Amino acid sequence: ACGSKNEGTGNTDTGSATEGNGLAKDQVLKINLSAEPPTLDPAQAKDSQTNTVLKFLYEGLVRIDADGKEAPGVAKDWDISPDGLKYTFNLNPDAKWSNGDAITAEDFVRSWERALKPETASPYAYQLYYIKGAEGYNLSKDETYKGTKITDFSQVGVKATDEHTLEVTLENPTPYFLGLTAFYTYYPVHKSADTNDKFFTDYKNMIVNGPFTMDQYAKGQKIVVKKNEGYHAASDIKLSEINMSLTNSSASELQAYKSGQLDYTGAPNGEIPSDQIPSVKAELPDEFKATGIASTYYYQFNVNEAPFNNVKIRKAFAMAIERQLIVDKVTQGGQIPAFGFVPPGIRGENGEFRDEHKDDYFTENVEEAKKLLAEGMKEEGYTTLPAVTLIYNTSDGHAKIALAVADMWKKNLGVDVKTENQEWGVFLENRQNQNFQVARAGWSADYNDPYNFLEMWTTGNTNNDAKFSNEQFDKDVKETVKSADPATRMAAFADAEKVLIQDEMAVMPIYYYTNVSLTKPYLKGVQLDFSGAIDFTRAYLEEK
Amino acid sequence: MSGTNNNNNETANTGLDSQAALKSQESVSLFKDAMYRLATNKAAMISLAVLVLVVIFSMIGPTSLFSSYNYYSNDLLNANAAPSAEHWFGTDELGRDVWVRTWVGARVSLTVGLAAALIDLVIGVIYGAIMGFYGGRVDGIMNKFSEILYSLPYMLVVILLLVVLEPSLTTIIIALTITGWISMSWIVRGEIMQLKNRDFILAARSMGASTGRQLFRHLLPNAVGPILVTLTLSIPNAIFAEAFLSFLGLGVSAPKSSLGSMINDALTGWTLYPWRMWFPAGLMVMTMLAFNLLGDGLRDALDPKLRK
Amino acid sequence: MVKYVLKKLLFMLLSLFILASATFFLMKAIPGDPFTSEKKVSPEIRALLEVKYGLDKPMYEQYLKYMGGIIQGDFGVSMKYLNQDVTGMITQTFTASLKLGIFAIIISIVVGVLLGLIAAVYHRKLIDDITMILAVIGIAVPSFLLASLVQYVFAFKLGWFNVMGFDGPLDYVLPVAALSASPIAFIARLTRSSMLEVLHADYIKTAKAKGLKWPAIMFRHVLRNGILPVVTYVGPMTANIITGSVVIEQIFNIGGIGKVFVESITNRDYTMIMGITIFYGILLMLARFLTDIAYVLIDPRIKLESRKGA
Amino acid sequence: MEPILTVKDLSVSFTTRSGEFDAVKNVSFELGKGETLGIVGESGSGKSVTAQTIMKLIPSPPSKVKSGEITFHGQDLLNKTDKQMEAIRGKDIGMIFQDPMTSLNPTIKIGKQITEVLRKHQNMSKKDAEKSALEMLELVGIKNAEARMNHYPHQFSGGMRQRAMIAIALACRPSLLIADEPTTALDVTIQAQILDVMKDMQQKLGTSIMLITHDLGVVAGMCDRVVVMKEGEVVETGTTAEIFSNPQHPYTIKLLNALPRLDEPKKEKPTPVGIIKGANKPLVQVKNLKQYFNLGKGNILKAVNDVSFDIFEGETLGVVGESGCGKSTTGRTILRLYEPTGGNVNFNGTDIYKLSPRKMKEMRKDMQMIFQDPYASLNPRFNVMDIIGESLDIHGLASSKAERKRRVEELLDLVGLNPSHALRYPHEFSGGQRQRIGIARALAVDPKFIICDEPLSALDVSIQAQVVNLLEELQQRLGLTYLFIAHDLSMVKHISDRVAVMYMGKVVELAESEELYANPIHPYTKTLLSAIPVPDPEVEASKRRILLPEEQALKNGSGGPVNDPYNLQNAQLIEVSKGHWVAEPYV
Ligand SMILES: Nc1ncnc2c1ncn2[C@@H]1O[C@H](COP(=O)(O)OP(=O)(O)OP(=O)(O)O)[C@@H](O)[C@H]1O
Ligand SMILES: Nc1ncnc2c1ncn2[C@@H]1O[C@H](COP(=O)(O)OP(=O)(O)OP(=O)(O)O)[C@@H](O)[C@H]1O
Ligand SMILES: [Mg+2]
Ligand SMILES: [Mg+2]
Repeated sequence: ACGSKNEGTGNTDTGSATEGNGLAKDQVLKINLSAEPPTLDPAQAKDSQTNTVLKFLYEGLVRIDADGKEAPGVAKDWDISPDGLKYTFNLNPDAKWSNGDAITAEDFVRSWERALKPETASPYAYQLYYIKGAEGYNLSKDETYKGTKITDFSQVGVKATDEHTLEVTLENPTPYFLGLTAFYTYYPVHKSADTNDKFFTDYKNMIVNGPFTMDQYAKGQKIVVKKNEGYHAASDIKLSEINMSLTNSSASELQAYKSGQLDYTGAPNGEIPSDQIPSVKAELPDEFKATGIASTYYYQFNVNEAPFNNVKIRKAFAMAIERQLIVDKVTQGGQIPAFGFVPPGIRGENGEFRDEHKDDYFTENVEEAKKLLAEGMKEEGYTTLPAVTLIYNTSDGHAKIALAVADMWKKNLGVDVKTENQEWGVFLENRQNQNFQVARAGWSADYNDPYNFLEMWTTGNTNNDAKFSNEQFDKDVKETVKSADPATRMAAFADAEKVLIQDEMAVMPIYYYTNVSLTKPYLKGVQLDFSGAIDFTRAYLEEK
Repeated sequence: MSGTNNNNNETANTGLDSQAALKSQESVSLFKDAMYRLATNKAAMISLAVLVLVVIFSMIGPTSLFSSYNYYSNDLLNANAAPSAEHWFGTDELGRDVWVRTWVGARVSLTVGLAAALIDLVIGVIYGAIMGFYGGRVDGIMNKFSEILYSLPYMLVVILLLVVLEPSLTTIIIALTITGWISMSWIVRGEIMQLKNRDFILAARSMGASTGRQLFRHLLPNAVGPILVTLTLSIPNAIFAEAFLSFLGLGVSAPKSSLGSMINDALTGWTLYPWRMWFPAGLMVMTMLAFNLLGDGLRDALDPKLRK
Repeated sequence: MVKYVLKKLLFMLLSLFILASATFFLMKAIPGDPFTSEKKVSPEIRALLEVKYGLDKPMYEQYLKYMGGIIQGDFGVSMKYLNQDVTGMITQTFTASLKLGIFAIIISIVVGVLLGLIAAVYHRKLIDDITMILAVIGIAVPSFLLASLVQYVFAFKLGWFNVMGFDGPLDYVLPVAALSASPIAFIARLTRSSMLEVLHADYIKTAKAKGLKWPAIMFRHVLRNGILPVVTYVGPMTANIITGSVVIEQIFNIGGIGKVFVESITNRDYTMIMGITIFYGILLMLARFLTDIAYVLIDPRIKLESRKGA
Repeated sequence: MEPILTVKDLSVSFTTRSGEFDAVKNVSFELGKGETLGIVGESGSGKSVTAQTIMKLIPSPPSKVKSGEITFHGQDLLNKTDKQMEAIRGKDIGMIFQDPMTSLNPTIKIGKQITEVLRKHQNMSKKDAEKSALEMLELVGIKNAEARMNHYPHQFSGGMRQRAMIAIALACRPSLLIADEPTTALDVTIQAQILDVMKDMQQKLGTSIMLITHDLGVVAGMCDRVVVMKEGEVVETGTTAEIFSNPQHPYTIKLLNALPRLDEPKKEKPTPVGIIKGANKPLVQVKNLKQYFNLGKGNILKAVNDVSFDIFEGETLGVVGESGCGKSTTGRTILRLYEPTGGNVNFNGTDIYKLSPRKMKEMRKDMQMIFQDPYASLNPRFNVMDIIGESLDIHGLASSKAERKRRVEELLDLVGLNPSHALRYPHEFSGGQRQRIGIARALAVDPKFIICDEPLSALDVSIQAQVVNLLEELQQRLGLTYLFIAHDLSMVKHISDRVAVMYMGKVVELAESEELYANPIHPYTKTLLSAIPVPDPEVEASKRRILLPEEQALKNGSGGPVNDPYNLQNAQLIEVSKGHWVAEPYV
């Protein structure tokens, strides 16, 4: 599921237990989280640390299996109406809360209502907007909201038709909706959370429904979860305990891994210092993995201001850098040079979108770039291009890339580039307010559809920091919402991406991310999904 | 030191006690006297020489005199190269010449250090002198203000500044000085408070000397010892503080380097590419040592008790 | 004395009030807010969040509400670590910083004073020179460099210490060493010079004239008088060590308050920033206050009311 | 008499950077039981080094005993180890130092500082030691000793501190007490008290005393025999009577002659030029002058409390009184260096307290001050040219640099300094020379009136005479008017036309100087005059000191502090005879 380009190094090695050594007696997994999860409330979650931990504690209607396919979770099976608007989930009667309560369809209705309630102010509430009326309910208190407001949750398209049947009605046909129900905002939350203020901080008594339960939580030190024997698929779970240390020094983490204190290190819950990657790769070739994930690293231009209001100049800049060199020498994590915006790993019509629609929107070509630049400058009336400022948020990694790119622009185009690091909050504010010429950016997938990557460039979209606006593009993207036909949708996506990159070069893709990690040879069954989220629940340890 | 002075010192040495020595000594200005005694302090002189060399090299080191590289040009294919005839200090992760970057870094660090220290000096001295000289209510209010400012979290202020002003060397310097001058002002205040009751100030007043004259001609020159010492110590402090900001990612903007940012960049990989750290770190430690020893030397040279 | 303490407390309260207000408005002046992130929350959801945290109210109302809370000892709930109240967070993280800090302070004072004393007693001898060279080096090496080096050598290479995690007493060794190196050096130098001065004071001659033994002279007469400059330094040092160990906490992964503070600024975790700022303010003022008291205890000549200068 | 201490051929040298330097050369003397030996000599003559060598307190290196022997009770001290000396110091030999301010540990309670020595040498329990210390404190005349035990040195007055030092030194009843200038830092009345205590103790305990001083008056009153030292050598030894009546060595003669004698009649002073003596035109009129200092916490110190007097043109008005009675403050307030609390000062008919800052600056040209401590009053970072030239600059009295230089050189010449030293710094001059610089500075603006605030107290006896002569000469040549502040009454008598006696911020008596010294009326004046040591053993032997009220009270056993012993609070000055004013109620 992790992109065809990386199949060889893919991390999804299940089912090899029989061939390898036997299971180790001691099934305690040791991993590290580089930051403490800010919350354990699925409705408030928004980061990868929380995601990793919540996967231990919760299970949604479906779960994503090793192949990236939806597999039964709390729902043992489901029906989708032919028009793609109605989903009926049949819940597994064996699914229980950790306190022994049965999980009912009503639990889901209540949990989703909780996530959508305006008072909850869930940051990812929009992930539920595909459900009919969900948006209207969530925004019922918002004066600026144009759509129909709903104040009665019973009018939202989610119903418990009986104890174990959940019926969901969507606003539009959404091919990726099933996968979304594995996402944390869709997790069920035990009913006592509504009445117990301390539900998510009283770790000892937290009632969950996932394969593990909370055992210890020492702030700033460690989190330990233990196997949940009452989990409906407990037999699939081999690990007896997962021990998460909380260290945010990448050097220490690597060292701890090397000395055997960790079984896994690197992305997504930490990182391997890029300086160390080459040596680690050489030293531990079998444990090193760089897995492609559905994220794109890119620079965006301020298309409304000179000189980047000129498409030729933008193109010249995009064509004048050497992506392979950056990937090999700067980031060093086996990233894939990007010439499009939708990353590998995102589903297309049958296979992956990126395979079906190649990202050959442009090529690197210094001569061509120089020519384009000269033309662009002439059009804009420049004799020399004034110095250009490139901003990035403070981080060693971003700085290195920025410096490499700036130097390439200088060498290849003769343009003076000022690089400027900005503190995170400041950077975001500047970028949002168009207070930049070129700014770094990255986008990772929330759900498995090109829409996730292209919708953001539609006119007026909140995330459209470039303030890019193109009629054809908007039309193409709208098309994909209206149509349920995968072929039409994908073609429209491809067309939109062509406008975005080939015609307009509103953003300048640099590379598609990889997850760089080290896994002990005896650790098996770790699943990395298309978006880079990691799932250790089905992992196990072999005899060393 | 002029020849006559040396002669006189010799004759003085044959004299019996210091009193006699003084009588026969040719007049030496206090400052010259201090400089003379500084000159006899080996550690201080070596430090001074080191500092002068560092300053000179930070100016000429990166030039074509020594290197054909500049501090920003990348050479990705030649990244992390060990020291060689081509690159005396090796190259860094982007293939930039460490020799050149080290000296550029030294230049930045020294600029930050000197500029911050000088600004601290000016503000601290003026503020402290006013507090000390006027005393009473003026002192009370101004001192409380400085105390409150002192307890304002520095990080918050730094970030705020880096936001309000564009991130640049100037901003960093301002950020460092925003609370940096306070300790200087407290020292000056204490000195002035002590000095202002001394008889020579009364004497000046009895002659009709104006406030300004009392302050600038009489009081401050007599507080110069502690001021100078604080100054030499606040230079390394500022350099450290900049390094600390670099550590937090708030230091100088790349591709410019400072010694602190270079050390910080090198830290994650320093076992693999030790030269990237040892050179800037060595230079920094050496500079710090030199400033400290020079400061000690100056203090000794200016201490009236050691004068006899 | 009581009157003095009361007056001082009153001033501290006033300062804290000013400090809190200044921080409040400074913080609001910084661009960004707790909800900015790479993926923007939609304006609609942002509005919901603002309502939830009361950020939709006019500034003065937020200010009054906040100050009202502080007066009642309520610092609110962290905006990043949801469900985590600021007071609890400060207590938790400060414990780690405090332990580290207290060890470092004790070590700094004990070792520093001892070294300084030895150097003073063996003035102009080899030991003096060696100690002072070490001291200068201690001051000249930045703590983050020292921390990284000792971590690499003793934890990574020699494996004597845990490379990760922080709970056993042994884990304190390296951070404490890194943290106290420069204070030790500073204190040693201060102690030495002030001891040298005291050793030449007339009353030491008197003590000798009484026929007292060397240790009695040293500990009864020299130390107490020579320690004053050290006390002057220890006040701010204490505050610095306890509040300023961010780098050390970072390098050794100590979930201390310094780390949380830096993080909370990055996250624009308003309530946390305010809470820690006020907490720091109290600490700093307390340190100054205790220094004053220590002065009086050590030197009977100094009256609290008349102490001037820093 | 069996000597308990014999010093024979003692030579001590110091190794300095400029080579070896002999501080003490072949010094020999002996000291009998119960005897007091005075050691006098100019500053730096090796007195202290000799004393400290006896105690083995002198740091070695840099010092080295080159030759000689010191025998104490038959034991050779020089060959003793430090450990052995510890047993002798404090037990058999006690020592008092010059400055009671710095000789007591500021951070330890007085009681503890005394018990410490007792416990060390006499193996006493804490209780016994405390009892013994208490007795000792009472013995040296400290009132309310029980409470005083728990005080810190800074809570003691200078005199009390020195008493405490004596108590420490004598706690173990040593057979030898070495007192190194024990009264130099104290004023006359307290000096007299301390000397009395020492004499008293000697009688009670039979202690031998080695008394180092450079005040011949003290020697005359205290010592049985005298050793005179100069540049490390003993130049003369003899009984006190011999030395004073028949000095042999020229240095001794010079020392004796340098002193003005209180008991000798004043020589007639020539009238200054341009002044008609007795014209009775007051130049300065001080009326109801008050200067209060706010000490905080509602404590107000009335340093000058309603003082009035006139100073006539061309005269010298002397002001005397014990330390801290407000003399300097009076002088400084007259010059408006402190803003006055009340009263006014008319100078030449103008009320200077009403002048604007600019006018006041003008006025300062006419009134100048010579400060108590010459070194402290000269900016150490200015050279002499600038120190003297500064007042010229301020008042624009020199039109050019050359003119300024000429003026300064002229002034230096006037005060007897070498004009070629104009570029030197204060620290490069001797004490007497520094005071001359101060005088030259005061003269630079051609003042009419100069306040001399104890211009002599920081100076060596031999230099004092020089400065006094200079001041007199200048007055005569330039027609100056002086306000001469001092606590040395002999000197004041010598220089002043009239003298005012101050006590606790008030003038208690004012009269022509001959009249005042011959016929003192106020009891405080009497006490003060009786406390002055006279460098004549015979006079000293016959002199009876009049005790201060508080001493008297102590003696009578009534104890307790005396607040306003002379009822001065609302006292007015009454003219008892022409020009002789005395404070009520003693008229
Ligand atoms: N530690 C020392 N090192 C070098 N020279 C010294 C030292 N102590 C004293 N001297 C010198 O020895 C000489 C005699 O000094 P001493 O202290 O005995 O003088 P004194 O007669 O007591 O003078 P005073 O009356 O000023 O106290 C002086 O010239 C002094 O400079
Ligand atoms: N600036 C000041 N602030 C507070 N008190 C002062 C100040 N100057 C002097 N005093 C006090 O005023 C009193 C008189 O002091 P003054 O200096 O006039 O005494 P004096 O007679 O000159 O003594 P001495 O003979 O020791 O010079 C003393 O108790 C002194 O402590
Ligand atoms: Mg002496
Ligand atoms: Mg005086």
